[in-house]
Amino acid sequence: MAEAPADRITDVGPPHYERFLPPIIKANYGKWKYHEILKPGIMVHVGESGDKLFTVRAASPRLISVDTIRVFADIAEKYCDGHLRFTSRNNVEFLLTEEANIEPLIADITKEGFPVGGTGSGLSNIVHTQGWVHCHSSATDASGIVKSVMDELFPYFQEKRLPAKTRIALACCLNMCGAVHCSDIAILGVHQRPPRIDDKNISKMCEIPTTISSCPTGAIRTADKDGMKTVEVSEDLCMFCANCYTVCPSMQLNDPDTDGISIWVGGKVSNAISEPKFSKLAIPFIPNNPPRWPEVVDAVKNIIEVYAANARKYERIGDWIERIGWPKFFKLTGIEFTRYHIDDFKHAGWTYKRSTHLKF
Amino acid sequence: MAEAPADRITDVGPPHYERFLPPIIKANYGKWKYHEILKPGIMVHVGESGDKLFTVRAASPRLISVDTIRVFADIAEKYCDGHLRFTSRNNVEFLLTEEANIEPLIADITKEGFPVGGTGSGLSNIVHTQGWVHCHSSATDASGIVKSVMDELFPYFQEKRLPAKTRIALACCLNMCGAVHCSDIAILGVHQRPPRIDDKNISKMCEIPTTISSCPTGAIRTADKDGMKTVEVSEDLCMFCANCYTVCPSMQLNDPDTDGISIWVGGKVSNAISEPKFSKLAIPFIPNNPPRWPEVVDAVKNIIEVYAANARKYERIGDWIERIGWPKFFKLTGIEFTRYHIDDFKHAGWTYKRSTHLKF
Amino acid sequence: MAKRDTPMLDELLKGPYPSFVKELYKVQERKPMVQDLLGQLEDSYEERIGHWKHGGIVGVMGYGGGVIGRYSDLQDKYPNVAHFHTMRVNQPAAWFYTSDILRKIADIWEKHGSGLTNMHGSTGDMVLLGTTTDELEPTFQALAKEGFDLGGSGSVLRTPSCCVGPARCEWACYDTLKLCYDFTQEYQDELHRPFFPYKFKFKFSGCPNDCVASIARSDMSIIGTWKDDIQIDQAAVAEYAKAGMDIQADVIDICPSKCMKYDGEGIEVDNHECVHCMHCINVMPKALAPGKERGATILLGAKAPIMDGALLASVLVPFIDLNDPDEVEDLHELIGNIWDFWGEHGKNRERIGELIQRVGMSTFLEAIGLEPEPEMISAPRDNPYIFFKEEEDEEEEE
Amino acid sequence: MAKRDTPMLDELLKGPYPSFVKELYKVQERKPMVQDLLGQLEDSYEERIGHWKHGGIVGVMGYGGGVIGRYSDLQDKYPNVAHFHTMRVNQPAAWFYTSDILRKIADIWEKHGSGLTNMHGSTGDMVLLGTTTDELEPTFQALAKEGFDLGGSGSVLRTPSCCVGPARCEWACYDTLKLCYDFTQEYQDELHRPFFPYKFKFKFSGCPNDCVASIARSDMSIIGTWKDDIQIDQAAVAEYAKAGMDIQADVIDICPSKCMKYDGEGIEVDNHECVHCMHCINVMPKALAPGKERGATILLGAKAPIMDGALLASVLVPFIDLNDPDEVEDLHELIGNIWDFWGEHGKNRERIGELIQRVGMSTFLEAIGLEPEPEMISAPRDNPYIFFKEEEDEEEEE
Ligand code: SRM
Ligand code: SRM
Ligand code: SRM
Ligand code: SRM
Ligand code: SF4
Ligand code: SF4
Ligand code: SF4
Ligand code: SF4
Ligand code: SF4
Ligand code: SF4
Ligand code: SF4
Ligand code: SF4
Repeated sequence: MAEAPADRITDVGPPHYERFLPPIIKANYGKWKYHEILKPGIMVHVGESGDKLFTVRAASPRLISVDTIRVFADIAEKYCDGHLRFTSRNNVEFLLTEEANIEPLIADITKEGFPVGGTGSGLSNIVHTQGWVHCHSSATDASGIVKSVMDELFPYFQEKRLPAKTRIALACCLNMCGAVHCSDIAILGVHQRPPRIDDKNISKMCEIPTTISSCPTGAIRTADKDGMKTVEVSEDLCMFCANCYTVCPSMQLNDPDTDGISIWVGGKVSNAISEPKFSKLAIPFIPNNPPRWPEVVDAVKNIIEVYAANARKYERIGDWIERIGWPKFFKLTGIEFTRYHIDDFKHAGWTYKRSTHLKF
Repeated sequence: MAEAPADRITDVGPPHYERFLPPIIKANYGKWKYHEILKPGIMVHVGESGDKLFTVRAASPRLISVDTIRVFADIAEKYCDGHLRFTSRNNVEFLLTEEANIEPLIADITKEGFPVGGTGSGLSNIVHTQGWVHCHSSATDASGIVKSVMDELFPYFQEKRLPAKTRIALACCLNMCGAVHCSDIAILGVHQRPPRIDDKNISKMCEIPTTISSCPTGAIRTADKDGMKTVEVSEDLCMFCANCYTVCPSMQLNDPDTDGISIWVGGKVSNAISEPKFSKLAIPFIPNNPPRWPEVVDAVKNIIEVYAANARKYERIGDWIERIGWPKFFKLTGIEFTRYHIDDFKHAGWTYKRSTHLKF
Repeated sequence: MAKRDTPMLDELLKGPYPSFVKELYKVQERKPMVQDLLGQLEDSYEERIGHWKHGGIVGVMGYGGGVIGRYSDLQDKYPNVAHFHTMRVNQPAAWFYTSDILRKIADIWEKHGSGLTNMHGSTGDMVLLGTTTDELEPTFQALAKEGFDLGGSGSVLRTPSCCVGPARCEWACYDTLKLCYDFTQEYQDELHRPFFPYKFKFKFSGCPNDCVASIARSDMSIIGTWKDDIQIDQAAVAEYAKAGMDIQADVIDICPSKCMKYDGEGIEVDNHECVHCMHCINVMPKALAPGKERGATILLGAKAPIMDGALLASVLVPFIDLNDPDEVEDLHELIGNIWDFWGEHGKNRERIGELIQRVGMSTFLEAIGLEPEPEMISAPRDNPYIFFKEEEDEEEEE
Repeated sequence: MAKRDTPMLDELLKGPYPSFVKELYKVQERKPMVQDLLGQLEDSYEERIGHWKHGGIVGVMGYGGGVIGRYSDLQDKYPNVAHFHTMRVNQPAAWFYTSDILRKIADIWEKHGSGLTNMHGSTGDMVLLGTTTDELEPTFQALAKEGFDLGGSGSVLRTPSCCVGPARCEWACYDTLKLCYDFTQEYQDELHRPFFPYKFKFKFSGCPNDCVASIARSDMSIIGTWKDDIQIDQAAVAEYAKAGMDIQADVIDICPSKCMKYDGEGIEVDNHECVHCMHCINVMPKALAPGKERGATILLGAKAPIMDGALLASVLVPFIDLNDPDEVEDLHELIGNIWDFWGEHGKNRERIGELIQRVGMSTFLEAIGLEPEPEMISAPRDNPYIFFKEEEDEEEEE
C-alpha cells in the first residue's frame, strides 16, 4: 500500500454543527417556546425570549447539481445571512429572522423551480433511493417515479390538506434503503423471476457458500454444469429478494419485462397517537412504464383520494385502515385482493384473522 | 382378531339430543326471546311464546361418582320432570318450569354439597384435567388445586361480583388439555428438568427417529451408551415441554422437586368487545405443595383481587392489562418480572416493545 | 393391600366447594379399585409425583380410539389399579340428559367400572374413569344398547361438541345441536378409525360469545353470526334506561367499532361497521338481538401449544348460511378437501393449523378450492417476499 | 459517443415539481460524465432496466467505507461513466449549512466529480454522485481541508444522523445535535474501519414524533421523552378554545391512553397513564409541552427486511438522563458490550436486531449486563416453552 503523505487528514469526523447555526438559533438553542405553521411551507418558531425564527421550506428533487447548491447559497445570502438547512426528507429550509423577507424569498425560490410547501397535514417530499441513476440492484427507477407522482399530487404538497401527515417513500429494490417499510404509502421495486446464474463466472466472482447461505428461503444449492462449479436455484422456493445478487454479482435478477413496482400502505414511524407500524401490501405488481409510470401514479393518487375522502382528522392512513378494516380498504379503493396479499413468509400465521370480528 | 358377534352394535354415534330435551325446550326451540339472571346461579329464559324456563346451576367437582349422578337424577325428578344438563364448564344445570320449585331445589342440592352459582360476572367452575388421578404426563395434580382455589375464591362463585366474567382453567402439563392457553387465569403444570433417558429400554419401547423429531427445539440426538442404542438431550436446548415423553415413555420428565406450577393471565375466548387472546406468563414457577397448594391459591387470589379493585366494568383481565400496560400489572400485583417473562421461542420478536409508548 | 389412611387427601374434604375426594369416598367401600386409587393418590400427594404410566394400546374391537389405557407404576402396592383405563363416551349434543338415562349409565358403570366419571371431559365426552381391559368391550356394548357410542382418541376425528344454542339461548344464530349431531353421525368412520395425521376437532358455538371455546381449541370452529341489522326494540331500550342503566357508558362507549349512538331516546347502529362482537346484545338482551339473516363463520386451525406454540382458529369462510342444505353440502365438500390435503401433506402429529402455517394460507386455499378473501386476514403481508407465480404474471401482462 | 437525444427523460422536465433531469441538464454542457449519464439513463428508460454493475472495492487510503464503487455495463457506449463512484460525506448534525461552506463543497465537486449530489442520502450523508477512482483521494483531502470527512458504508458504523432538535424545535427532550456529533466523533474508528458483522446505525430524535424515523431504520434509536408531568398553560388552552378548536374531539378523545380531561375550562392530565405519544402537544403547541424531567428511551434493532423481515427497534433502556455525564458514560459502556456480543456471536451480515431474535432477548440482556424490565416487552410470552435455568431454581427453592 502507498504510504500516506505526512499532512494527510483523516478521522476528523464531520464539522461541528455550531459553525453553521445562525445567531438566533445559538441564542434560543433549547429554549423554543412554540411554533406555528403560517401557511404551507412557512413556519415560525418563537423563543422564550420572544425571538422569532421563520422557516421557508422548499421542495428539492434531492438529486441536485452544484449549480442548484449555488442557487440555494445565493438565496440564503440574500435573505438569511447565508443560513439554511436540509430536512430529513430532503427538502431545503431557509432560516430567516426578517418576516418581510419571506415573500420575496418565496418568489425567488419558486422562480428557480423549487416550490414552497411540505409542512403539516399534507404531502412532503418522497424519500427515495438511487434507481437507474446509480444502483446496480434496482428493479425500477427512483427519481422518475418520484417526479411523476409528485407532479400529480402537487396540490397536496402546497395548499390541499389531508387528514394527517402522509409520507410516501420509494425504494428501488427489496433492500429498502430508507423507511419505506414504515411509510403511509410505499412504492417498491420488485423482481418476479429467479436469478439468472452466470455459470461460467460464478466460481471466480463469488464465494459459493456465502451465496448459498444468503438465501432466506434456502433456494440455492451447489450444482455442476459441464464440469463448471456453479449453483442452481429452486424456482419454487425463490421469492426474488435478490439477497443472493447482493453478495454475488453472478446472480442477476434484473429483467425488463418482469421487473416492476408494488404498492404498500399504512405504515408509520412516529409514536403520535398510535405506535409505529409497518406498511402492508396493497398492490403486488405494476409493470415498469417509463418515463411517467402512469399506472403507479394513478394507484397512489387513488389511495390518497380515497383516504382523504374517508379518514378522520389526525388519522394516518394505517390508523384509518385499522379502524375501517382491510376488507373495506380493498372495497373502497377498488384494489383487487389476491393470494399475494396473504402472508406466507416465516411469521405468516400472525396475519390471519383469528376472531369473528367481521363486518358484512 | 376375534370375530365380532353378529348382534354387536357399532358406529351408532351418540343418541339424538331430542330424546333428552324437556317439552318446554321443544316448544320454544330457537324461539327464545331473552333471559335474565335472577340471582347468581339462577336464570330465566323467556320464549317468544311467553314460556319461562328456569335454570339452576350448581357447582360440580367434575370428577363425580355414580352416586352423585344418582343424586342429580333424584333432584331432577323431584323438581324438573327429570330434566338436567351439564355445561361446557362442567357445572350441572337443572331445568325447571315451576318457579316455586327453585328454592326447594337450591336447598336440596346445596345440602348434597353442590352449591349454586357460577353465572354472570363472577367465577364459574375451573375447567381442568386429570392430574395425578389419571394422567401419566402430569407435572402436578389437577383436582386438588382446583378444589383449593375454589374454596378460597368461593364468594366469587356465589354472591361476589367481578368486573366481568373471569375464567380460570388448569392443565397439568404443557399439552394443555382444555383452553388454558386462552383463560383469564391459567394454572399450568410445568417441568424444569430435561427428560431422564431410560437407556436400557428406549430402543425397545420407542421409535428413535420419531422421538428425535418430536422435539420442537431439536434438542435430542442419537447416542451410544455402552453399546446401547439410545438418545441424548442437549440441556441447553431443552425447555421441558415433554413432547418427547408423549411419543416415548422412556423419556420421563416427572420430578418431585422440580415439577410445579406456572400462572398465566389475560387470555379470553369470546369475541365480546375484544378479540380472543392468549394467556401470558405471570408467574413462571411455584413448587408443588399438596394437599392445598397455598402459594398457588394466594397467587390466584391476589391477581383476582387486584383485578377486581382496578378494572372497569365489562373489562376482562386481558383487556384491563392491555389498558394499564404490563409494567403496571407487575407493579400492582407485586409479581416479580424475570427473564422468563421475555419470550424467546420462535416468534419472540413480536412481543418486544416496539414503540416509545411508555408510562413512567 | 388394605385401605390406607389418606390424611393429605382428607384435607380436601374441607371447604365449601364440592370435593372430588368426597366422590372417591362415596364409592370406595364397594370399589376396591377406588380404595387403591385413594392410596396411590395419597402417595402422589406425599411424594409430589404421579404414578401412572404408558402402556400397550387397548380398546374395543374395530375402533382405533375411545379408550385411554392407563397402568399404575405401583402395581404391587395397588393391584386394583394395575389397569385403570378410561372410556370416552360420546355425550348427547349440548349435554342434555334425563334422569332415566343417567341412572342407566350409572348402573352400567357401577357394574363394569370404578363408579367414577368425569361429567365431562375437556373435549366434551362423558368420561368413564377407570376400568380393566376385560371390561372394555362389555361396557361398550352395554352402552350401545342404551344408544350410546364411544368418542374419539388418537389420530381421529374427536368427539364434536356444541353450546346449548337454540335449546336455551336467544342468541343462537344456527342450530348448533343439529349440526353437531349431524356431523357426528356423518363422520362416524373418521371418529372411530384413525386415518388422519393427528387429531381433528369440531366445535359449534351459536354466536360470537363462543360458549364452547371453539376458537381456541377446535381444528374447525363454527361460530354463529348474522349479516343484516341488529334487531332493536326501542321500548325495551327505554326500560333499561328507566331502570338505571347508563347506556352511554355501558354500551355505546364500549362498542369496539364505535358504531352505536344513543340520544337519550333510542339506539342507532351503523350496522355495516358493526363487528358482531355481541357486547351490546349481551348487556341488553331484552332490547337488542342478532339480525335475522343468520349463519356462521367457519374458522380453522386452533390448537394447544405443542409443538409450535398455540393457535387460535382463523377465518376460512366469513359467512355461511347453515339453513341452506346446499351450503351445508358445500361445507362437507370443503371438509373433504381439507382432510385430503392434510392427509397428503400433513406430517405425523401435525395439526391442520400448523400445516397451513407451514405451506402458507394461499397455497392451502388453492389446494382446497377456496378464493382468497380479505376477511381471512387481519392485515396483508408486511414483508416483500412474494412468491409470484408465472401463470398469473402473464395474465397481468395481457 | 456524442450527446444523445433523451426524449423520454425530457418528459420529466414537465410538471410543477422540481425535476432531477433539469439538474442533469444544468451541468451536462460542462460535464461529459453527465452527458453519458443522461444517455445511459435514457437507455434504461427505453429498455426498462438499469445499467450499473458491481465492481472491485474502491475507496480512500486507510478507510474501509465511504465510497460506493459503480461501473457502467455499457462502458463502450458511455465511456465517461465507466467509473461512476459515489462518495458519502458525513453531513453536519441536523443538516445545517452556511452559504459559504456550500459554495466550497460545490467547488470541490465541480473540480473532482460529476457536479451532481444527493442532498442528502437516506442515511443522512451528503452524497457526491459520480466520480472516477483517481479522484477519490483528492476529493477526500479537499473536503478534509474544509473540515469534512467521509461517512460510512460496508460493515461499519454508518453515519449517525439527528433531527433538528433543540436548534429549532420546542419539543426536543435532549440535545440531539450534540449527542449525534459526540457519538460520531467518539466512534470515528468504527465508522471508517470495518470490524462489525454488518452495518450499525445510530439515529437521534428529540421526541417521540421521531422526525428522523429512527425507530424504523437504526440499530440504535435514541428517542427523547420525559418522565414528569406535561406542562400546561391553561390560559393558552383557553385561547385555543376561543379560536374555535374542538379540544374534546381533537385532543381528549384521540389521546391513546384516554388520560386527559377537559371541562370547558382547563385540561387535566393523569400523567402516570400518559404514554408520551405527543399527540396533545402536537395539536396545542402553545398550551402544552413535554415535562421538565427530560431524557430519552434507547431502542435497539430496527432494520430493512433482508433477510428475516423488517424490524422496528425495541425498548432497551426505558429512560436515560442524557444530561447526566455518568449516564452517557454508561450508555457508551452498554454500546461497547453490545458490539462485543455482536462481534462474538453475530453471523456474517446479521444485524443486531436479528441476533437478538435468534438468541433471545433475555440471553442478550444477560450478556450485555442489563436487568430485564417489563417496559422492554409489549406482553410476556404466551408459549410455555421456558428455558428454566438450574441456578435460579435453587434460589427459588431456598
Ligand atoms: C424538519 C423535520 C426534522 C428535521 O430534522 O429535518 C421535521 C420538523 C418538524 N416536525 Fe417532523 N420533521 C421532519 C420529519 C418527520 C418525520 C420523518 C419522515 O417523514 O421521514 C416524521 C415521522 C413520519 C412518520 O410517522 O412516518 C415526523 C413526524 C412528525 C410528527 C408526527 C406526525 C403524525 O401525525 O404521526 C409531528 C407532529 C405534527 O406534525 O403535529 C412532527 C412535527 C414537526 C414540527 C412541527 C416540530 C417543530 O415543532 O418544529 C416540525 C415541522 C413539521 C412540519 O413539517 O409540519 N413531525 N417528522 C423533518 C421534515 C421533513 C420534511 O421535509 O418533510
Ligand atoms: C351454559 C353455557 C353454554 C353451554 O352450552 O354449556 C353458557 C351459557 C351462557 N352464556 Fe356463555 N356459557 C357457557 C360457557 C361460556 C364460555 C366457555 C368457557 O367459559 O369455557 C365462554 C367464553 C369465555 C371466555 O371468553 O373465556 C362464554 C362466554 C359468554 C359471554 C362473553 C363474556 C365476555 O365478557 O367475554 C357471554 C355474554 C355475557 O355473559 O354477557 C355469555 C353468555 C351466556 C348466556 C347468558 C347466554 C344465554 O343467553 O343464555 C348463558 C348464561 C351465561 C352465564 O353463565 O352467565 N357467555 N360462555 C356455558 C356455561 C359454563 C359454565 O358452567 O360456567
Ligand atoms: C381427558 C382429557 C383431559 C380431561 O381431563 O378432560 C385429555 C387427556 C389427555 N390428553 Fe388432551 N385431553 C382432553 C382434551 C384436550 C383438549 C381440549 C379439547 O379437546 O377441547 C386439548 C386442547 C385442544 C387441542 O386439541 O389442541 C388437548 C390437548 C392435548 C394434547 C396437545 C395437542 C396439540 O396439538 O398441542 C395432547 C398431546 C398428544 O396429543 O399427544 C393431549 C394428550 C392427552 C393424553 C391422551 C395424554 C397422553 O399422552 O396419553 C391425556 C390422557 C389423560 C388420561 O389419563 O386420560 N391432549 N386435550 C380431555 C379429553 C376428554 C374428552 O374426550 O372429553
Ligand atoms: C445511497 C443509499 C440510498 C439513497 O439513495 O439514499 C443507499 C444505497 C445502497 N444501499 Fe442502502 N442506501 C442508503 C440507505 C439505506 C437505508 C436507510 C438508512 O440508513 O436510514 C437502509 C434501511 C435501513 C437499514 O439499514 O436497515 C438501507 C438498507 C440497505 C440494505 C438492507 C440492509 C438490511 O439489513 O436489510 C442493503 C443491502 C446490503 O447491505 O447489502 C443496502 C445496500 C445498499 C447498496 C450499497 C447496494 C449494494 O449492494 O451496493 C446501495 C448503493 C447504491 C448506490 O448506487 O450508491 N441498503 N440503505 C442510502 C445511503 C446514503 C447515505 O449514506 O446517506
Ligand atoms: S433500494 Fe435497492 S436498488 Fe435502490 S438504492 Fe437501495 S440497494 Fe440500490
Ligand atoms: S432471489 Fe432471494 S430467494 Fe431467490 S435465490 Fe436469490 S436469495 Fe434466494
Ligand atoms: S394436561 Fe397433560 S397431564 Fe393433564 S391430562 Fe392433559 S396430557 Fe395429561
Ligand atoms: S422435553 Fe421437549 S425440549 Fe426437552 S428434549 Fe423433550 S421434546 Fe425436546
Ligand atoms: S355461544 Fe352464543 S348461542 Fe351459544 S350459548 Fe353462548 S351465547 Fe348462546
Ligand atoms: S355487536 Fe359489538 S360491534 Fe356490533 S354494535 Fe354491538 S357492541 Fe358494537
Ligand atoms: S423529533 Fe421531536 S424534537 Fe426532533 S424535530 Fe421532531 S418534533 Fe422536534
Ligand atoms: S402525550 Fe399522548 S398519551 Fe400523553 S396525554 Fe398527550 S395525547 Fe395522551
